[in-house]
Amino acid sequence: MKKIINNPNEVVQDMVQGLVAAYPSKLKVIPETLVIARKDAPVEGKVGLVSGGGSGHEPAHAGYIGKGMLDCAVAGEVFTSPTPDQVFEGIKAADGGKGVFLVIKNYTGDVLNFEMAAELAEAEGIQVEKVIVNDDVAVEDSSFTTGRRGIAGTVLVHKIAGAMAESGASLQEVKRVADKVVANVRSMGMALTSGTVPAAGKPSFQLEDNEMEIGIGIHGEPGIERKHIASADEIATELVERIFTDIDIPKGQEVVVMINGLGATPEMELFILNKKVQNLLKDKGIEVFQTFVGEYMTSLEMAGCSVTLLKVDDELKSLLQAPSEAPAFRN
Amino acid sequence: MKKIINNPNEVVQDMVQGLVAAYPSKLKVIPETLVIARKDAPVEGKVGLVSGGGSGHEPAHAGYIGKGMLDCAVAGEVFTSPTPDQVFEGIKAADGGKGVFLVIKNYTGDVLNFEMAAELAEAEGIQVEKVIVNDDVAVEDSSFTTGRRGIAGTVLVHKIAGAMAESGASLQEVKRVADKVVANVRSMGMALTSGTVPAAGKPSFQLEDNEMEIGIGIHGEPGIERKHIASADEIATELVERIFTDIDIPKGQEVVVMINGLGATPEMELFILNKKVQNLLKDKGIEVFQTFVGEYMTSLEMAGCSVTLLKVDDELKSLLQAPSEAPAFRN
Amino acid sequence: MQLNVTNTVQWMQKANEKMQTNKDYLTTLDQPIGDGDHGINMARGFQEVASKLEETTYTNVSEVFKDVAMTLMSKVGGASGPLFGTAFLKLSMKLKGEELVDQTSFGAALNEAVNGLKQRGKAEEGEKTMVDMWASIAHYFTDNEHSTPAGLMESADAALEKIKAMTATKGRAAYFKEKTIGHQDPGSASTYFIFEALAEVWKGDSKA
Amino acid sequence: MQLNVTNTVQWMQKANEKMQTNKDYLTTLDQPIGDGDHGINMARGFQEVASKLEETTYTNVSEVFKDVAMTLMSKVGGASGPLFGTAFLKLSMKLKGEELVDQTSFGAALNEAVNGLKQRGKAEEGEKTMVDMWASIAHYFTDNEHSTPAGLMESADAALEKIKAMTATKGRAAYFKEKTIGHQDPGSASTYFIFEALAEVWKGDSKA
Ligand SMILES: Nc1ncnc2c1ncn2[C@@H]1O[C@H](COP(=O)(O)OP(=O)(O)O)[C@@H](O)[C@H]1O
Ligand SMILES: Nc1ncnc2c1ncn2[C@@H]1O[C@H](COP(=O)(O)OP(=O)(O)O)[C@@H](O)[C@H]1O
Ligand SMILES: [Mg+2]
Ligand SMILES: [Mg+2]
Ligand SMILES: [Mg+2]
Ligand SMILES: [Mg+2]
Repeated sequence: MKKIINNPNEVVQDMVQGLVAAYPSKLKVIPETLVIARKDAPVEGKVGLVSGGGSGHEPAHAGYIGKGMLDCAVAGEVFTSPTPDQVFEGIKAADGGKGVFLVIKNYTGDVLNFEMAAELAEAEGIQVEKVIVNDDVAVEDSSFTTGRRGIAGTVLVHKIAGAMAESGASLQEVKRVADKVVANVRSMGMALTSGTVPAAGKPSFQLEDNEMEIGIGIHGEPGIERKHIASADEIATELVERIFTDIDIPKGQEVVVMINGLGATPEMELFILNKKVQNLLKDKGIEVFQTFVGEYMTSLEMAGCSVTLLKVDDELKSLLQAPSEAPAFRN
Repeated sequence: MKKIINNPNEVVQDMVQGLVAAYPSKLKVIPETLVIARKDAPVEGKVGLVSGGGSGHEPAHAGYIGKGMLDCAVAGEVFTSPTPDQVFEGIKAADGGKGVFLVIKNYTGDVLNFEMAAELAEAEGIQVEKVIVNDDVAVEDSSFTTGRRGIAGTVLVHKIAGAMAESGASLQEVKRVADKVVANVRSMGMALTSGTVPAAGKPSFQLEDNEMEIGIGIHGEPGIERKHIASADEIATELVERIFTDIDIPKGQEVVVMINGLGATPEMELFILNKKVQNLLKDKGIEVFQTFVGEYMTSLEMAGCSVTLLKVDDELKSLLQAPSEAPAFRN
Repeated sequence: MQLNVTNTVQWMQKANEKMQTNKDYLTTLDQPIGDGDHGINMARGFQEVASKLEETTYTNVSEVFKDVAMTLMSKVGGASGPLFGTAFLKLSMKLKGEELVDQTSFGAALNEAVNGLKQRGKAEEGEKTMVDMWASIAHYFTDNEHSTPAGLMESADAALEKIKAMTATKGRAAYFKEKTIGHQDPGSASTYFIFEALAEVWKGDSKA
Repeated sequence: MQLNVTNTVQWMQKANEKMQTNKDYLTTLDQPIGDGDHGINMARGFQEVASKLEETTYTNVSEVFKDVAMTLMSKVGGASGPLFGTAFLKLSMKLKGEELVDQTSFGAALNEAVNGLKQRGKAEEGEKTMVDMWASIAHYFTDNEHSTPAGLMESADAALEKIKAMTATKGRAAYFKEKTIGHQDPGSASTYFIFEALAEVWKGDSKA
């Protein structure tokens, strides 16, 4: 394992301190927690937005804190959901009296811990609502199983729900648009190499030199198929077609595109992929409203990428374009 | 070599097209070139700012195009300076009648090609000035040799010269502030692994599993010392101390800090490094005006980082904080 | 069997030792069909449990389990944190007020723990999760009139074999579907170590 | 020796073949003491030269070198693009108006090329760059009354050995300082291949 770290068991603490030290005028850490909050949190009279999850997905989640996006992000250990008490601290720090909205990615651990935190908060009289993001079409959405995972689409939920909350909307209104995003966003990823959890010290899985895996999750969860590495155009086609199999995107529909790097993949490759994605969408008669290319939801130093498509209407478009001051999402 | 690409010899063309397709309202490509320009270039009555160099450093250089930063970026082949005719196209595309300013990193290839382009432009009556960025303290600054290299500090030159140009300043004024940045900016990098040039197909160099190299360049140029991998705190200390050996930064001086990832290093590690860098500066009585943490000047999928310090005065501070609409540098 | 404050604390300390010893093993189990953090999570959590019990004086078993529950809940994270937390919280609640815990009470408390796990995890038996191991342990104490350390381990070993052959349909392992067959469920393995610790303390404790 | 349009074009086509064959070799030379692109750069540039010469009809040698220069300048990039471009441009300028190029003219033109290189690259002889190889070639043609293909190669081989032993103080290799001793300079090696191509064409050409 080659990493720029100190003690592998203290990477999250070190990171949180280094993060707040980078943006001291924008962020603060809630003392004795791994909860990072807007410097001015709680914002009175605004619905508080709380997200979080395991660490190792940077800039998710703390990079999305700022006016127009999140109020708090709760950082768990690497790839491990934060605990209910920590999430509860985040809820309290975000609570400006108008209720708190939780953005949860659909993993058993995240759901359990955030739900328990919500119960603790409600017991203290804080109104809590939530959305469970499940954009990853690599996983079957069956009621008998855990269901689709939450991946890069989560960032668009942060943005849109955040803009809604910033506008002074009610908790129900925030939930309504968050649900709308979740209903309309789908993603699909692929990996060329695995990342290494610092405390584990070795790669989470191994791919051969000529192998890739389609449909991988952001914690190294397996995908649909492990196969011979293909060209960027073929990869783009496979990821986009998988999304179209899952969700109906009619001709003329406007979409937002996110080409997300998983950690080690250079931006050059993301742009090469984007070229083909845009051409595929054009061929299908889909209108691209806005494109995001970069590292939004990573998996440590995994090489690979994901493609996210979000169907947008006028409301989502205007919320998407509302200002954001989060370090990792400026527009 | 595991990469998301099509033909290894066409990665730059593919990338340029994918980049402009991502930001069609902000960027355009000058037909039949690898020159990317602001959608509204040339901006009448504004000094045009042109940068560029080999590809593989994304988001440098095209990511810094936008109101408040560059007018054009010229993309060479991977790690290979663009040719004079291409740079000349960039100069023409940026020329709004008030002269064109070139930001050149100090590599023989870049200097030669940009200087020949400047001669071509001057022959056509376009006024050209330039700055040669040489912030990398890993290299001795001797008049008998090639001198220090230009690395991540270049991004701060783009920002500050760009803000000056946007304010309507003259070519000489733009040159003055660019020279001021170059005189006050120093960087030092280190690597854990090498990147792979697509057309070469194999890593540029090999480091053992327990080795790192201090003082590495952004094209895999060698550093000062290859040694056993150290902790983040030790790495931070070595990089910062090397900078302090090269440039005098008195107690009470305000600086801008840039913690730059070289490609494969997760943001988590950059923040861990930043924690120590901030503490070291505090111990020295240096005031940090602003910190940037992220991937600003990469080297394909190299794992590693660089630290940049820029001594700022009131003029540089206000230019730094002026708005920028470049995709890769928002403030 | 009989649980009192002393041997319950011993049990938990022994469980911690096992988590530290088997940290890498549990992580290895979690790599092919999970995300490779289970050993790290459990070792971190039980280390904290051990410290907490070390520095606290207890007057009954229920209180011990309550602290175990709260510590696991706040230190483990992931799926297993709230689940183990819930299980021990249910033990604590069911055993409230009991001076000495006998086999009948313990069996009843384990049944409560299993119910709590099922509810929290929205899981049933047979889904290849820690529910299966907890359920088999509960069955052992409720179905056998005279429980013994050796009997407990025999039944736990058998459960481990059965679980290994299952297909996961809950938790992160569910993404691997049929590929989980033949792989051990990490949460069941850590549960096994917890009860192996009980068996060892119980065997060495004349009063138990 | 005597250069005319036909054998000059043949020379350049042969040089292209050598760049393609030695692409990986040149890149390998550029990896330990550079950035590993020299073979890629030269192969790309000479491929374009070959296409350009293929599709154009020339009336004199100077014009051929001019197109070679402009093509290398606009297709190679890096340090070597403007440098080879400059060298061939100087050959073209010096040979302007000459129908047939004899050894004396060619030697004088090579001297101009060396001066152009030195000026462009701000380099002197002995700095382990292509200047050293070009200078040694120029010396060969100016210092020997009767140049022969074999003699040219003998002197080029000797130059290669000398350059290999030098310490680089210009270009990207200068960062490696003393570590460059014993490594071949990629730009000198590609220059060698260019003149090896000349020697081969010359040997096979009764009129040359
Ligand atoms: N829905 C569930 N119900 C019961 N147990 C579960 C459930 N999901 C996961 N588990 C248990 O949790 C274990 C995984 O724990 P751990 O690796 O610490 O968490 P995570 O999966 O979040 O990384 C699994 O081996 C399984 O025994
Ligand atoms: N200042 C210079 N003067 C003359 N030749 C130089 C100079 N700098 C570099 N070279 C030549 O250029 C070669 C490197 O070319 P190339 O690898 O294509 O460019 P780059 O170094 O930009 O990657 C060197 O081997 C050397 O012969
Ligand atoms: Mg986990
Ligand atoms: Mg180069
Ligand atoms: Mg796990
Ligand atoms: Mg080179």
